[in-house]
Amino acid sequence: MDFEPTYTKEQENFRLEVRAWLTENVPSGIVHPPDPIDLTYEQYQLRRDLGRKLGEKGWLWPTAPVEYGGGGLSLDYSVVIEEEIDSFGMTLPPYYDSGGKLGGASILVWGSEEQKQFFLNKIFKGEVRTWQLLSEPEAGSDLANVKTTAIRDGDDYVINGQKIFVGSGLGCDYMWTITVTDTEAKRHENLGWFMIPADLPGITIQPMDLLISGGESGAGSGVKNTVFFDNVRVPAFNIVGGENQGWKVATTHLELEHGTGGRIARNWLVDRMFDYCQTTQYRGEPLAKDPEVRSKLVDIYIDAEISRLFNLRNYWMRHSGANITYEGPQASYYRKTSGLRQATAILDILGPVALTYDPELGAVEGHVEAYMRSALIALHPGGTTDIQKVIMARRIGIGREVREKAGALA
Amino acid sequence: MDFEPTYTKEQENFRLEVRAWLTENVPSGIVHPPDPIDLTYEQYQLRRDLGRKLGEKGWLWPTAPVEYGGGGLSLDYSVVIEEEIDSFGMTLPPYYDSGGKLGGASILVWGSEEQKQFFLNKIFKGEVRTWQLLSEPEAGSDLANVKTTAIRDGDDYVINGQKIFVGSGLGCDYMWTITVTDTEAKRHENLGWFMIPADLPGITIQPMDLLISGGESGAGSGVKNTVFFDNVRVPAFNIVGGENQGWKVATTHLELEHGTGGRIARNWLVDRMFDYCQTTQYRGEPLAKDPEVRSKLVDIYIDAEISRLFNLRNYWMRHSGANITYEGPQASYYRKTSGLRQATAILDILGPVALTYDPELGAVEGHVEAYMRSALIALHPGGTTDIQKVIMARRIGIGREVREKAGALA
Amino acid sequence: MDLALTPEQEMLKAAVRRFVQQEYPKETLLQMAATGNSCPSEPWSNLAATGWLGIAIPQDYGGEGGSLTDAGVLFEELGRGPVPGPHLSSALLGAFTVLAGGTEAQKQEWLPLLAKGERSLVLAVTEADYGWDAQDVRLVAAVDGDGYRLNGAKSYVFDGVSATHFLCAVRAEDNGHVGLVSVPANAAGVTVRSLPGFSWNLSEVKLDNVAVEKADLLGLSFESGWDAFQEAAARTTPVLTAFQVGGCQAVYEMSVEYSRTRIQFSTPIGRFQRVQDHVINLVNQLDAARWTAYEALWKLDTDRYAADAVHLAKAVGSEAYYQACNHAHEVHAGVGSMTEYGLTLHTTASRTLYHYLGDPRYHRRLLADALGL
Amino acid sequence: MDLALTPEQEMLKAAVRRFVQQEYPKETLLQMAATGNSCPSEPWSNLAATGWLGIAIPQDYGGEGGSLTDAGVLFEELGRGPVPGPHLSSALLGAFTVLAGGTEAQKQEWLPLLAKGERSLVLAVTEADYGWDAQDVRLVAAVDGDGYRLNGAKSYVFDGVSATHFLCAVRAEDNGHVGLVSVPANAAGVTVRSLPGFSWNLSEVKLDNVAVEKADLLGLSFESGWDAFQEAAARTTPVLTAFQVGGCQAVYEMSVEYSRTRIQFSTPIGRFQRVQDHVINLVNQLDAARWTAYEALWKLDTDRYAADAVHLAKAVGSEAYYQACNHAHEVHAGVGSMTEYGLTLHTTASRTLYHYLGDPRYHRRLLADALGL
Repeated sequence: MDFEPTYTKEQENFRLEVRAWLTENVPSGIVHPPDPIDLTYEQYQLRRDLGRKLGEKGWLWPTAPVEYGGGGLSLDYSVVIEEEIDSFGMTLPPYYDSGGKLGGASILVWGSEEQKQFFLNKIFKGEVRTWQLLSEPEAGSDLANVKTTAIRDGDDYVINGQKIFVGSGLGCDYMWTITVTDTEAKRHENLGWFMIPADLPGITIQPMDLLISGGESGAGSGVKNTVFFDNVRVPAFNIVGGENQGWKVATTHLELEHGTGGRIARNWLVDRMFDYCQTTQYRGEPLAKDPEVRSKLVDIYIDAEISRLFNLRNYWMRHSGANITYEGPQASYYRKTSGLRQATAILDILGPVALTYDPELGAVEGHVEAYMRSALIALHPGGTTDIQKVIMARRIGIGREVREKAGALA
Repeated sequence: MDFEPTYTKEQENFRLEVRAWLTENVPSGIVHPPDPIDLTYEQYQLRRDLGRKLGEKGWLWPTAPVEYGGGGLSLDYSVVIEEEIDSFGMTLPPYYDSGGKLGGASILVWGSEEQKQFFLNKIFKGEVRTWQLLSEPEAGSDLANVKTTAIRDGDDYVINGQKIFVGSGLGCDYMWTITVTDTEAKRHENLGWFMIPADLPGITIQPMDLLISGGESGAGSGVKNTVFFDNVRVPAFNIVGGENQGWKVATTHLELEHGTGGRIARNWLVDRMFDYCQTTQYRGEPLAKDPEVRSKLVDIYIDAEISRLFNLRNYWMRHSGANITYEGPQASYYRKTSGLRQATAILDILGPVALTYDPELGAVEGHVEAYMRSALIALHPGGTTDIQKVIMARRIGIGREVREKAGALA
Repeated sequence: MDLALTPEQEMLKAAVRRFVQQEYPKETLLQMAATGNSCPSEPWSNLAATGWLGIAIPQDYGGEGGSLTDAGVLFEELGRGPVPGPHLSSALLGAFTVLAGGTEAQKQEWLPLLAKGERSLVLAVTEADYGWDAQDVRLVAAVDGDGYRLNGAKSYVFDGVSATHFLCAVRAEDNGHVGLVSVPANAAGVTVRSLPGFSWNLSEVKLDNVAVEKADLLGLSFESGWDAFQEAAARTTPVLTAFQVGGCQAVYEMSVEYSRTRIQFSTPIGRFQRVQDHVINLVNQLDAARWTAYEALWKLDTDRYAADAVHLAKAVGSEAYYQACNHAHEVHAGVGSMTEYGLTLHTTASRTLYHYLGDPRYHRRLLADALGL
Repeated sequence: MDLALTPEQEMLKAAVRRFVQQEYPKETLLQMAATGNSCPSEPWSNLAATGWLGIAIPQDYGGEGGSLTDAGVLFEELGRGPVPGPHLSSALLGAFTVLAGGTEAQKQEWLPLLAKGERSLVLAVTEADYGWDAQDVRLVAAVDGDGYRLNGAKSYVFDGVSATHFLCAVRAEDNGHVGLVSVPANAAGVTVRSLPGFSWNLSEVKLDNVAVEKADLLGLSFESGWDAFQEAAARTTPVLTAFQVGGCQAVYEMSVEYSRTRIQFSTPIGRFQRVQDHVINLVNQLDAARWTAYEALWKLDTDRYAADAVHLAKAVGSEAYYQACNHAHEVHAGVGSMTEYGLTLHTTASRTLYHYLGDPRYHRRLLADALGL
């Protein structure tokens, strides 16, 4: 076994190249605020510019196929890039791009050659930012219950309906969305996915008022929106996987959303909490020396380590083509539930200090306060903890007659 | 509100009378061994004698109706008796009598006048010890799935089948058992309850080999048995509630088994653990002074207090005729799950000391070792933790269309 | 033994519930949360007019002279809102402190006004180094002529924004003793700012060379104030836990209702055992908080030894309200995160009340002491 | 990065699994548990004959010279039994201790015999005041001519009954230093008794004026033994957690199988979400134990800093095996409590291994130290 990528001389040189390039190209002032709801337009543009530059070099989607604008790099090279970008406190892409991550992967599996050429290049080169549109008032955990319709009309589809918990702040270029393509057909045989230009007439975006958006990565994606479709005409070219084939496509989409992608990023919050407790004096000694605090920091650390190992395992399984079953939702379930346990431990350690982002009193530049909200709300997006367990049980083979297969991944 | 029985002068005098009587009539050597599997025949006989004496005075079943051999006492008087017997480390009755407790209560509700006269007097006077017989290999959580049959043949029923997890050591006089009385009728309309003399020909009792019997009260009931019925002829007089009326009767039986009876007894294990940790030196200071041990003892205490209050509430609700819904299974669920949490805390506090009843090394005369086993196995008898939650949900009104009613209690 | 409320308490309970539904509907509470302005306000004036604020203040001092259990019934219903203060912080904790340590003149001056809600006297104890022990008090009181000069800051002051006066825990510059001094919120050198974030009515109070007179000191001796606060806190804490019980009750009813009416996979989600388990965990927290709270109130009302019960109640109640909200969010998923739905009002309140008058860690420690461990 | 086993390790895994199924079927394990006699026995002789016991002992000393990960693979499969010792306690911990602190002569004498299972050398460290630190060692070694006289008792000695020799932690009467001395189980004054109860192969070893020679002291100096034990324990601990992983794996497979085949309410119980959740909790424990264990083994095999990983692995592994058995009992309900079913073999083993070489409390404390807290 080997729990670390082993780097060849070439890869080590590559790391130096990446680090040098990032040092040169990551502008100051790009750093992520505690709650991305505060991400400024300028910061967002800096991140998009960086994305385009990474895209040119094939470093934005390192393992994606070259013919569609990806980097075509091997796992170990892509790990180098992710580690280096991570050390700058960022991810790939350096901005919220749910539709690119999940829509791109879905198109790789289910799109036509023309669609791959047309959409994937834009995505993998960082030319566009894409949101995914799934939930509706009547379709939360039950995604197949979506009511938004896309009805064929000549060479177009006409889309009507409402999507909620969509995207982030500051708009997008494309919308990756699931709709009903046949109002008569039965459940799971009536759906279709579309990649929709965000600037089509009839699309309205309205920010939602939430405790926090609760994306899984720390403080989440910032703003979430309600998106209304009012007779939006979309060319038939934009339907991916075909009319009424949407559920098939969804399995790929959901597989990734349910954590099978895996991650190798470190948990910055744990490092920050350790640092805070070691440097903050309480009653004349470092907070971390209090036996109860020590014990709770160990709780936090153990949960973070287990979560890291689950994500590392999934990352390896995905890229080594191992047979994945329950591991995706397991990592997602563990990340969600341990995140809330960690938030509780932090609340016990810090007291109300954890509840404010007041510059004088708040901890870790307000990251802790944002985490108190996001760790709770992050239980739901991308499949609630209950849904993760539903899928785990099916994959383990105790939920149904036949053991469920994982969704296809490219 | 008043969380304690308020005693009149008469009741205080009554307490003195009870205490004096017990001091005189509780023989030495009667004390409960850690695991009742070690209860000797002599100890059992001492307990039966005490039971009969209590029965004569109407103190064995203090609140049961006088006309059927009970004490006919009010709640506050019965509490006095329970508190006093509890202070002698015993319960009412002072021996395992599941069929008396649950069968008796069921007969009070569903028995004919003749049956009440015949059976209840024996039970309430302590003349007989009765076991309940419910589980079968195919009927664990799903009690309605019992396969044991009782087929009418002239003035008798002929019983065939097998019951498991039955009773205790040292035999019984009666068996309170549920059977199929109509092999054709559909589920819940095919059952009947019998009060069966244990000495009828065709009954075989075979001890089971278990980790421990896991009755809910501390170290449980000792031995559990498999009971085989081979063409056992029972007079029709012994069927309670009528042919195919068994499920109706079961609701009363299960209501009590699911904790609605309530309790006022203190948790002796907590007292013993506190005492042990305060008197046992570890590395030169009392074990209880270790910060982690202190914290775990507080965990144990809090769980015990919540369990005490749930049982106290149920005891009051039952005797004040309040409208009981989910409270019974809630107390049972909490008692079971907190019991296992407490066992884990004890294992953390004591280490392997908790795992042996070796006279030189074991803690609290082996009570702790027995508790390590019983706290785990006690999750299942009387309805598993899962079943308790099934019933809670129905009673809360989220499991089904209509909110389920609690079983009838006298 | 009788665990039922008295007929009078049942009537009070029903009256308060009607009042809260009428005066503090969800829209009002959301708007108060958004603006941070809950007092003065019309609903607040109407609440004060009921006389309920003085429920536990002796009749001799203009209160209703009710029991702590009566107060528990009142505040459980206010907790269902959750109705913002300054009620518990002033008319209970403030008044009990004056009652326990104030001079007769101070009682005569303060208690009737606090009972009527015409003044609010909010304890300002904790500072940047959050803690409820005397050793955590650093705010300096320097002797200055016949009075004192106060310099320092009080952080995480609950209901600070709506206070007319503060009762500040101060440390004497000369001998280091700790006492309580009353300071008008509008006194020169006092600045109050609300703390932004996932908190409920928390603020910081800065005192920059604030002049107070000897008469503003609570009680006759400098030290009498702190002991009075300790006694008042012990009596207020289980009423606070009753407020938390009301919060648990509200989110429990929300969750039962939602699980009965929300349809997914063509069935009410309450049919799914996992959803049921969230509700069951919630009701177990609710009932644990309820019975520990009311037993503590009963022990105090009947002058029994209550230290263990009080610490047990707050340790359990804080945990219960916090976890009850988490379970409710599991039941509601995305819908629960929408501000307009109202659940987050409780989620936010539960976080702040988790610590107010001591968090579970603090009370578990004191519980161990009370148990002789 | 490659988290797969090597082809050789896969072959070993398969071979050991076949061996355990053949030599240690449930009936054999139940009977060994009932009698407490697992060694000497025919299955044990056959296990010794495979040479696997010496898997991690250098080839120069008659072992296979495998990696700790190889040992992990072997012991994970033995853990599925769970196969009783003295394997890990002697051929790993005992051998590693001799390897780390023994003289060349002692290595030559002991290691080949331990590798072949012809002797078993079991560490006897803990006493009535259970603890794994040097300060907990009280057994007195008094100088007596050229040797020592040992007086005292060792409690909770794992695999004590099946040991041919003990390596006892002793405290020098004169200077209080702690060292290790080997004592034959049949030496005059040594009495071994098995401890009854909910424990797996735990025994007490009493030493009544037992005479040992200087040569029986491990290493050249009196102190060298204890450091050797520390080093050996660090290398053995993650292999022990791999054994716990095997136990988790076995009860997981039992539980999946039972939930698929047990019919209640006319459906396999695995259809009920609550039963599913027990299985899911179980597999989460299993995988947490698995990956923390193998990462620690990998760090040791590649000479990385491993203290944090080792303590993490044992804290997680002990908790995992303990809880995995609890979850399995929830799935099986009454059936799981029947001895003949076999689940209780694991339940019992999980309790004893929870503490062996340090329980979660102990390793969490050391983890905090390793993390610089």
